[in-house]
Parts: sequence; structure tokens; C-alpha cells
Amino acid sequence: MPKVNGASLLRGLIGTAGLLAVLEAAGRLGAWDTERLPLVSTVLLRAGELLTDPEFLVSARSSLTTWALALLVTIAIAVPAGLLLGMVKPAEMAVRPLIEFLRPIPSVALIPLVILLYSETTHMRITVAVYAALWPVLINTIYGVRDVDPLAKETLRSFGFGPGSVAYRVVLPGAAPFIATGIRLAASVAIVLVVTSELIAGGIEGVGVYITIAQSGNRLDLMIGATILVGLFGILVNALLVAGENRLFRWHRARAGAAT
Amino acid sequence: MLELVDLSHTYGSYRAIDRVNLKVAQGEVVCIVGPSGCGKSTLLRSIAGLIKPTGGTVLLDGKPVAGSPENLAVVFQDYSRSLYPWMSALANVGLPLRRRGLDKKRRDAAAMAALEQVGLAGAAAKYPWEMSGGMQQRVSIARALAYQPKLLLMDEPFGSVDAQTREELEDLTLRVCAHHGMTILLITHDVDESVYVGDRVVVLSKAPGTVVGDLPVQLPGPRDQIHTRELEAFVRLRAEVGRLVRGMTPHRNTHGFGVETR
Amino acid sequence: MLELVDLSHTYGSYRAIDRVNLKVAQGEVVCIVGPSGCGKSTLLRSIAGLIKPTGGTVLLDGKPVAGSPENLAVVFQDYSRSLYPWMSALANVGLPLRRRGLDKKRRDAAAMAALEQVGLAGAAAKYPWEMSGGMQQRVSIARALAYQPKLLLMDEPFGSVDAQTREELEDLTLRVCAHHGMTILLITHDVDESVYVGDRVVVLSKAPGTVVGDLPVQLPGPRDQIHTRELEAFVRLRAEVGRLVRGMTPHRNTHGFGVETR
Amino acid sequence: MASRQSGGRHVRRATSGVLRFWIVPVTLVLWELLTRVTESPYFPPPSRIATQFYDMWLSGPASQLLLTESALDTFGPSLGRLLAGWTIAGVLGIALGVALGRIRGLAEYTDPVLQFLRALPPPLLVPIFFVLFKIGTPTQLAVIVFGVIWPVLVNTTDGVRAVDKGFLETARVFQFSRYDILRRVILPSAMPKIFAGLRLSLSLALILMVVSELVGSNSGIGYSLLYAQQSYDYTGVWAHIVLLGVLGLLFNALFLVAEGRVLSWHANARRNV
Amino acid sequence: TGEPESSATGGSGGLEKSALTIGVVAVPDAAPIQIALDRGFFKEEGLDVKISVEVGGAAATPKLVAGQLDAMLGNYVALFLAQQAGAGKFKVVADSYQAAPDNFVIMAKGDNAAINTAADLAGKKIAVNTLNAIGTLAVTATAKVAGVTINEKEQYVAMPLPEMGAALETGTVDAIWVAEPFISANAKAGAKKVADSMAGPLENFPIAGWVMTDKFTSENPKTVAAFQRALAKAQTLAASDRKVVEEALPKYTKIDAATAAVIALGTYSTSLSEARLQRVADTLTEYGMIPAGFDVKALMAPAAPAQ
Ligand SMILES: Nc1ncnc2c1ncn2[C@@H]1O[C@H](COP(=O)(O)OP(=O)(O)OP(=O)(O)O)[C@@H](O)[C@H]1O
Ligand SMILES: Nc1ncnc2c1ncn2[C@@H]1O[C@H](COP(=O)(O)OP(=O)(O)OP(=O)(O)O)[C@@H](O)[C@H]1O
Ligand SMILES: [Mg+2]
Ligand SMILES: [Mg+2]
Repeated sequence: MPKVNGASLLRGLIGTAGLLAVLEAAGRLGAWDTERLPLVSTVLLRAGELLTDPEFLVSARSSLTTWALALLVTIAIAVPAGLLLGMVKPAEMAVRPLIEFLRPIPSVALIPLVILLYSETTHMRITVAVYAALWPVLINTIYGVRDVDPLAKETLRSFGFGPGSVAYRVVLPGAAPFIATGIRLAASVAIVLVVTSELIAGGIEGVGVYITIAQSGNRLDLMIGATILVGLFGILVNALLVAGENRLFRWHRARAGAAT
Repeated sequence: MLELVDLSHTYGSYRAIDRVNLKVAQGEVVCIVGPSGCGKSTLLRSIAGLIKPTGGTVLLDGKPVAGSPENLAVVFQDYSRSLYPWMSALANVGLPLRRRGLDKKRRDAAAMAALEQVGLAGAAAKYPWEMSGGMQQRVSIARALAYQPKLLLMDEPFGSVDAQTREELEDLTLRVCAHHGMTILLITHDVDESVYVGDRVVVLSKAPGTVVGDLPVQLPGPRDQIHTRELEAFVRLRAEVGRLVRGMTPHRNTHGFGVETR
Repeated sequence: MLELVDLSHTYGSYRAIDRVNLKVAQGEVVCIVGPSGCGKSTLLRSIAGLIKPTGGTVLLDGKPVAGSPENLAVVFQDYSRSLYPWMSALANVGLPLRRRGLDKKRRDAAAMAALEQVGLAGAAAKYPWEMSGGMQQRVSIARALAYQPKLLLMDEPFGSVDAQTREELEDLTLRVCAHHGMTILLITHDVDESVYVGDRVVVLSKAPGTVVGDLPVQLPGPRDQIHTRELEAFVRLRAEVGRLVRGMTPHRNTHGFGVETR
Repeated sequence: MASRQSGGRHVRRATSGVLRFWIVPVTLVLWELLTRVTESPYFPPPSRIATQFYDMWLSGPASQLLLTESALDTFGPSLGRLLAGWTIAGVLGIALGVALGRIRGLAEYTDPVLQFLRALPPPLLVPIFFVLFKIGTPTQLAVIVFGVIWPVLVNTTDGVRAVDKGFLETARVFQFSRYDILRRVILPSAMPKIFAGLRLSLSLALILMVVSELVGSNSGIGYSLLYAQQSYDYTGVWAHIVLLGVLGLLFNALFLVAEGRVLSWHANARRNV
Repeated sequence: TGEPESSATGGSGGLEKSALTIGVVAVPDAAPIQIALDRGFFKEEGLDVKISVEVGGAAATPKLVAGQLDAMLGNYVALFLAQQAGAGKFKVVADSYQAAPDNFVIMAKGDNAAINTAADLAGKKIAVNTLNAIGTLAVTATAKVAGVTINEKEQYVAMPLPEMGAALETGTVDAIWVAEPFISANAKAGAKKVADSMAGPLENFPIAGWVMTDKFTSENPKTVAAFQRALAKAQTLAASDRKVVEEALPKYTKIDAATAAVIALGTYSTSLSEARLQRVADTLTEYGMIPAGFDVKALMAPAAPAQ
């Protein structure tokens, strides 16, 4: 997690601008058929326009709410479960077959079945997103728990603290950097799945629904424009999470060797 | 109060301690000395219930203990790993006091007092990684003392501080301990220290460690860094412990280690 | 060979060392003593190029150094964090030798020899987490000695071993060092050790550390654990260093630390 | 004596195997009961799924390991693409992750772009890949790689940044070569986190394999699933789900064996003895 | 969605449920619903209708079953298959759309000399938007007339309509089955028409109708009737005046007004006829997609009583 400051922000902008310039030039020089894949500038323009399009904004707000709820539910389920499975080896061994069986099942196969469980479209979307976002947090938490220094746990145990206290006071903070990585992964996975479930299962509102409608008119520029906004949201979320990690895990950074 | 009966521990196939027998009375300060790698830390971790000894039993007040005994504090040899990097020195010291059912204010006050006693009043807000090795070790000691356990296990607790601080910490420990009637098991490499601090000095053999000496320390009056160390009884005991430890050092004949110099 | 000019370092707003000046000649063994937290490790880390001092310069053979100097070895105070847990003791010791352009067989042989010298021939295949504190520390020393650096920095290298092993390691270090013409900077808390090992003893004041004493150690003949320590010059020097360090200990008047006992 | 001991070990291993997998029969029985009670055409009982599974894929000749022609045709190309995609993503992810973790400037210049890409739903990228990569397999590989690289990349970057200062300082002081620092200090130390990422991406690769075959493909497990879905063959859909789950179990078991070898030091060092 | 509202809001007296969510695919078939909304036909009946945009019949069917949708515009082929598979019990409450010439066209790359007519489709890869639906039926039937048998599992490739152009261009597929506005777009990009898939056996073929679950129709007869009445007005308008459809299209799709003005539209139906549904069943049986003896009656909802 590099520290976010003015200079690094500027470098990020330079990097992004550079890439965009190269893509624009490539498009103009005929690297691909711009009828089928619009120029970067066209798409960016559309993305900008979308931000003032009330129809899109309603959809965006709906997707955002779904995403936030999904991420919360994910964390609420996966972190405690990961702590438990990481600390209690027999529990992990027992449910491992189940977890490993469930993990590779694609949401595209599940969506039609999940639909049947809910009469509320939002609930269905949240379930689909949670189902996919759960794993990064769960697996990272399990690995993080295993990475906690045993002496740190022993110290607390020797003072007579029970497993619950050890979990809460040592294992959780000790594994937190791993968990945070998992949450950062889950945040973008949840974005991806909220939009995907909207794309596949339709609905009244949602960025995915908007994209479906754009598709109906063969409006690639709008589709990609909306996609770009999804990606930009991803940048924003990541930046916020990294900033949070930097605040919370000062100790972790202090112990880790700085990048050269 | 504490009794070890035929305590043994084997890591995989490596025997670290072998049938150690030891009785420690309530309020006693027992020092354990022995060559490096002879199993002192293993012994201490067995008593603390952190490893399950592969043989023998640990009795506390006559009852065998499973897990960590109640009312125990440990100062680990690897103190830097036993402090929580996400907490300030104050929070580290205060953490075990939650077990004592104190509210935050009282915990902080007790932790602050303990830090003051080890000379770290000014560093209460520092994080472990902002402290020198000796400071971290002192935080670890402060944490144990503030907890006021009935049984205190210390694994080379004064190894990383200068001579003067070391003496002060020795005295502090004895004082706090006497005041609260703690029982102490202290591992040290410093023969002088073992005689000065201990009511008894137990000498372990080279690995697998067994008890090869158990010397009561009978020194008159309250101990004092300057006068006690000058007593004839002190000098004699020190020499005796020294001889015992040396006799047990493994390297001399096995690897020709250090042969050239003498 | 090594020269520190007005070396200062400030962590955030906390000044750890303050304009330290020091000259070390080729082949010299300089011991640094000073109270806990006075900035000894900070000084050593500045020389090793691990932190960029906020003031002053480090000159090596007259040239200012940036980054870690060539041909340097360090024994860290926190030895357990400087050994790689994914490697055996042998591999840990052998790793730096890759820089020396040795093939695997010669590396292993050299590493094995070094482990033997520190009395760990039997533990070559063990991983750091399978070793006691003292053993880990000795692996760290073996690594530095096997590397045969021109400049060797040691931060309390003998703190976790028993007295006898400590003496043997002291002698070993001096012997290896003399043989290869190394220059050594050794941080210690043990005043005896500083006088026994050093050609010079440098005393640092309490934080922010500055040089308050720089005593040449002139002892006749090759050193010897028993006879050297009995020399009158040794005893006198030791007392002098002791006085200097004590005078500099911060706690006495600030926190009332240890007041009761004296 | 020795034989008795090894006999005991066998028994113990067998019981631990039973203890380990008790959840499988329990789940199956519950599942069967539940589906039999609800009788929804969308949720057929596992026994029926198993029958269809067997008919579709497992009723072949012994010479083909019981796999049917259709199984060979369906699984072969799909699994090939999956493994190829995962391998490419793993290598790329680790390489990029190490670069980003160690070279500060690089991370700063590229971070926004990467975070941007990470949030893009692969289904939306398929049309773009279509234009950029042309025909079939390259596009499908691109979809898989693009979809599964992120856990490896993010975990590697984080793992590499979190290498203990003590380890790095030692390396600097002894002037390890760049290669040695990377190979013998940074990578081993980051390995636990890298493996967490690889493990996540392995099952993701199965998912992305399916996603990549949904569009513009007429072979493979994903296509076969789509076909069942669009024929309202729900038992068939479930058979595919079970197939993916079983493949996931299988890959994961292999993966854990590999991880056990590479990370044995870690498991042991972190164990409370 | 929406909690059942017991009391009716309009003057039509005691609707069982007034808030309805209707699933439609964003294609011209669905224009009547937009027309009914715009003209307030639903409101007049006391209905509060929301449009949910769906990707296709197969995806929307479970939503209907689960109650996330109260009604949907279903294409008949998908609907018959779903009913046949037991995925639910459905009722067609109104007919909506039937094919007209050049609604759905098979296209190939302009410079591909090997494909000129439906007879050239033997062994070629053909892109359709959904497998096992109207697209595959239409292409298979068109090819059959030309004497070619299509191997469904080998030759059909599913992909979203907007991606077909690129797939054709790069040779991923040899032919594509598209509707407007993609016919115009691909023609502009150099694709040529190979055949009109809605000619011959599929001339005037019924495409889509308004579907509810059996359960919903029996529990909410008044609501169903109100919905039917409102929709009937819109269907009539759409059937009689192309302009009305052209106005509605850009409101629920991204087909712009200019495109709407020129694209080929199908015919909007004004009544539900069992005979027409029977034709769908017969055709499906002919191509082996459903067994003979499919009960069309079970799909028919009673027509709305006049208000
Ligand atoms: N986790 C472990 N796995 C295997 N062997 C171990 C483990 N921990 C310790 N040992 C071995 O057990 C022996 C005793 O170790 P222990 O740490 O108890 O020694 P010690 O007396 O505390 O030594 P020191 O004074 O150097 O700290 C050593 O030889 C060591 O190699
Ligand atoms: N990373 C850091 N951030 C902030 N302050 C630090 C940091 N490292 C050390 N310090 C402070 O600098 C001072 C000197 O620390 P240093 O480690 O150099 O002491 P030392 O002389 O080696 O002590 P000891 O003998 O106890 O090891 C201490 O007061 C410590 O709190
Ligand atoms: Mg020890
Ligand atoms: Mg230090």
C-alpha cells in the first residue's frame, strides 16, 4: 500500500493519461475498427455525459446500494467464519470439501436458481455478489490467521485469556492486513457481480440494466461508457480502502520493509 | 506451590528436557541456569501450558494443570515478538489487566505506574517498533509486573539492558514480588544474577536438560546490589554455580570449540 | 577506515543521536556502551546504511557512503528477525557467501565450519524456529564470521548465551577478526566485555546519544579470559567505564526509579 | 512392534479420513430430503442429478476411464484452456505483483489503471476482446487470464510489500544480489500470501472458463451448461454445477499438496508446539 | 415485487394487486407496454406498472415463477419449451407480436463468396442470440426449405446481438441471425443478407405474447383483466399506427428516432387466438423441439371481459 499523497496522485494521473493517449492514437491509426470499438475520446465523452443523465444516475444509485450491502454482508459472514476455520483446524478440515465444492460454481449458472429463492430482485443480486465475494475474504482470512505469530497468541494465552479473547485481540488484528487484502479483492468482485447479475437477470434499475438497454440500440459507445464508470468506481473504492488500511495498519507498514 | 514431576519434552525425535523434577514453594524465587539450548525455555513453556510436555506432569497447588495456569504472567525471551505492534506501550501493558476486571481508567493508571517503574514513563505512547530493544524488554517486564500474578515466569528478562538498569530491574522485581507474595521462576545466563536474585539456583545440564544442581541461597539481610555482592557467601555460591554450569557446557570436548584460546 | 562526522538522527521529532564523532582505524575493535535507548542501535544502523541519518556523514576510507557499504556484515540485536525461517541454519549461514562467488559445495563447507565454531555443528539442519534463542543468536554470529567482512557491526551479539559460551564467542570473534584483519564495532551492555574485547571503548550518553568517553584499552599481550580479567589495568579501566556509563543513566533522578533500594 | 505401529497409523489415517469427509454424506442426505420434499423442477434431488451426470459423462468404456465421448469432447478443450489461462495468469500476476510491490514508481504510475481494470466485469469485456483478439481460443484465454489474474496480482503485491524489515535489512547489509533478494528473501516471505491468491484464482479460473465459453463458442463445459440452461434442462444444469464443484475439489486437493511442499516451513514455524 | 395491495386505486373496483412489474426485452415486440404507459391506459385501470428490462425469455422465466415479475413479454418458443420442461405453469394473457418480412435476417460477410443463400449454410457456424429459441427455429426451418439440415449442437453459437458483427468480421462465425437495429448496422459495416428467416414456413409466425403464471392469473383475475384491457388498447394503437410505435421505441430502448423510422417492424396483434398458438406448437413439434400432443389450451388465459 503505497502512501497516497499529492505526488503519487499526480504520477497516477500521468500514467493513466499516458495510457489513454496511446490508446486514442492506436484507435485513430486504425489498430482496430472504430465502428465496432469506439475511440477512447468518444467513450470518455459518453462517460462524462452519463454522469448527468438522470436515467443512468438512478441506475447507478441502485447498483451502488446493492454493492454496499453485498460487501457488508460478505465481511460479516466471511471474517468470523475465516477466523473460526483458521483457528480450529478440525472445523476447517470438515468443511473444506464443501467450500472447495462451492467455490468454483459460476454465478452465471447460479443466477437462474438463486432467482427462484427471492421475490425481491435486490436480494437476489446481493446473494449472487456475496456468493462470489465471500471467497477472497474467507481464504485470505484463513491464511492470515495462520500467519499470526504464535508467540503473540501464546502471550495472551499465558495471561489466561480464553480462545475468544485471543481471537479478538490478537488473531484478528494480526491477520488484519491479510483480511484487508481480501476485502479489497472482494470489493471489486462485488462490483463485478452486481453488474453481471443485472446484465444476466435484468431488472428495473441498475448499471447492468442500463447497459442491456444500450445494447438493444447497438450503442457500443454507451455500453463502454457505462463500463468505464464502473471501472472508475473501482478506482475510487480501492483508493478509499487503501487509505483506510494505511491509517489502521501503520504498525504493519512500520514493520515491513519500504519499497525501493 | 509448583511441582514438576518427571517432566520431559521431545520435539519430533529431539529430546529437549528429560525427567525434570522440581518443587517450588509459595513466594520463593527460583533461578534456573544452564547452557544455551539445554531446554530452559522449553521447561518454562511447559509450565506455562504453552506446550504439552510429552512426559511427566506439572502440579500447581497439588493439582495437575492442563492449559495455562490461572494467575500467571510470562516474560518471554523473544520479547519483541510478544509485544503487539498495533498497540502503544501503555496499551500493551494494560491489555492483560482486562482479566482483572478493571475499567479503562484504572487499567491505564496501573499500566502507567508500571511503565514508570521500569523507567519508561516518557515512552508510554510509543509503539513497540519505535522503541529500542532494551525498552521493549522493559515494557514486557512492566506488563508482567502490572498484572500481579501469583506465579511469574521470566525467560532472560534482563538480557538487553545496560548493567545499571539491569540492577534496578532486579531490585524492582524482588520488591514487587515480595510485596504481592509472588512466586518467581527466572531463567538467566548471568550466574551473579542468579545468586543475587534467587532464593534457590537450579542448574540444568546440557541438552537434554536435567537438574544437576539445586543450591539454596542463604544470604543474610535484605539484598543490596553493592553489599550483597561483596559477601563471602555470595562469592562462594557464585563460584559453585559457575563451576556447575561450566561442567555442563557441552562444547568443550565435542567440537573442539574454543580450544585454541586456552 | 571508518569515520563519523557530526552524525545525528531524528525519528519524527525525537532526536535519537546527536552529532556523534568517531574515527575507527583499520583492524581496530571498538566497543560502544551506553544506557538502554540511548541510540546505539540507531548509530549502528546509520553506519550500515539502513537508515539515512538526518544529519552528518559516514565516511569509509575517506569517501562518504550512501547505502550499505561493501564488505560489511551485521549481527542484529533482534537476531530472530534477521534469520530466514524458510531456510535451515546451514542455508542461512551460507546465503551471503553467494556474493563471494563460491559454488554450493564450498559454501556449505564454509557455513558448516562456521557453525562448528559457534558450537552448532549438530544443529546445521535445524530451522530457526526449531532453535533456542541462544542458538539463533549464534547462527547469526556464524553467518557474519563466515562472510569474512572487512567491517563487522555487532549489536549485543552475545546477550542470549550462557557465560561460558559467551566467553568462547568473544575469543572466537577476536581470533577470526585478527586473522582476517576485520574492523569491528561492537555494541554491548557488559562493561567487562567491552574492556576485554575492545581496543577502545566508546561511551554514549543517555538519549540523544553523544560520545561522552573514548577510552583506549591498553592491555599487554594476547588476551585471555582468566588472566586478562585479573590484570590491574583491566580492573581500573572497567571501573572507569562503569562510572562513565552510570553517570549517564537517565533514570535516577527523573522517575525516582529504583530509589527505594539504595 | 513396528508393524503394530504402522497398523495403528493406518487406522488413524482411516478415521481421520472419515472425520474429514463426514460433511459430504451429511450434506447429500439433507439435500436429497429437502429436494424431495419441495419437489421443485428447478431443484432436482441429487440422486437424479447423479444419474444424469453418469449418463452424460461417466458411462463410457473402461479404456477411456469410463468417460463418454461427449465428456472427452467437452472436458478436454475446456480444461486445457483453464490450465493454460491459470498458468499464464499466475506467472503474469506474480511477475507484475513483484514489480509493483518493489518498484514504487511503477506502482504509482500504473495503480489507477490496474484498479480500474480490476473492477470491470469480464462479461462486458468480451466484446472488446472480440475486436482485439479475433477468433475463439485467444479470446477465451484472454477472458480467463483477465478474470483470474487479480487475486494473484493483489496478493503478491501486498505480500511483497509486507516482507519483514528485518529480513530485508539483512539482505541489504550482506549485499545480496537483486536476484537473491527476490528469489531467496522476497518470494519465500511473500509465498503464503501468493498462495492464497493462487488458490483463489484457481477456482475463479473454472468460473471464467465457463464465462468465456458462454459467448461465441460451441464446445466446452460452459457451452454445454448454456445449452442445458436454454433447454430448460434443470437436472442437466445441476449436473454441470456438480461437475464444476467436483473439478474444483480435485484441483484444490492437488493445489494443497503442492502448497504443502512449498510452504511446509511456514506451517511448521507458525504451529504452536 | 411490490407488496400486494388489496384495495384498488382506480374506479375498476377491487383489483387484487395494483402494482405490477412487467418484464420485457428491449426489442420492438414490447412497444405496446410503453404505449400503454405513455397514454395512461394502465392508470385508467388502476394499475401501477413498472418495466423490468430482461435479457431473454430463459432468464426471465424463473423471475416470473419466483414472483419478481408479475408478467413478462415471452417469446413463444422459449415459453413452450419452459412449459414443456415443467419449469412452471404459464398462461398467455395477450398476444403481442408476429413476424413480418425482413424482421429477422440471416447475414454473412459481404465478401464471403461461399455463402449467398440459405442453401450455403450447410456445416457453417451461425450466431444466434439464444439457443433453443425462435432464432434456432427460424434458421433451421429456413435452411430446411433450402434442403439443408442444420446440426444444432455443432453449428449454433450463442452471443449477444451487438457482438455478432465483430464475430462475423473475424471469422468466429460464418453467418449471423439478427434483428433490427442490428440488420442496418451490419449492412452498413459491409455484411450482406443471405435470407429472410421469417419467410416461407415461418411467414407471419407468432413471436411473442404477454405471459403470467397460472397461479397469478387464478389468484388475481381482476388485475389480469385490467391488465388485458389496458394492453389491448395499446396493441390496437400499435397495430394501426406505425408512428405510435416509432415514438415509443426510443423510450425503452436505445434505438434512436431515425433508426426507428426506417426499421422493419412486425405486426402487433390485437387478439389472442388458440389457432395461432397451435401453429407454434406444430412447428416446434415438426422440428423435434417438443413432442407431439402439446396442450396449447393449458396456456390460454380467458380473454378480458369488456369493461
Ligand atoms: N519448535 C521446536 N522444534 C524442534 N526443536 C526445538 C523447538 N524448540 C526448541 N527446540 C530444541 O530444543 C532444545 C531446547 O530449546 P530451548 O529453547 O528450551 O533452550 P534454552 O535452554 O531456552 O536455550 P537458550 O538459553 O539458548 O534460550 C534446543 O536444542 C532446540 O533446538
Ligand atoms: N523506528 C523508530 N521510530 C521512532 N523512534 C525510534 C525508532 N527506533 C528507535 N527509536 C527511538 O530512538 C531511541 C534510540 O533507540 P535505539 O534502538 O538506537 O537505542 P539503543 O541504544 O539501541 O537501546 P537498547 O540498548 O535498548 O537497544 C529510543 O528512544 C527509541 O525510542
Ligand atoms: Mg531459551
Ligand atoms: Mg539497541
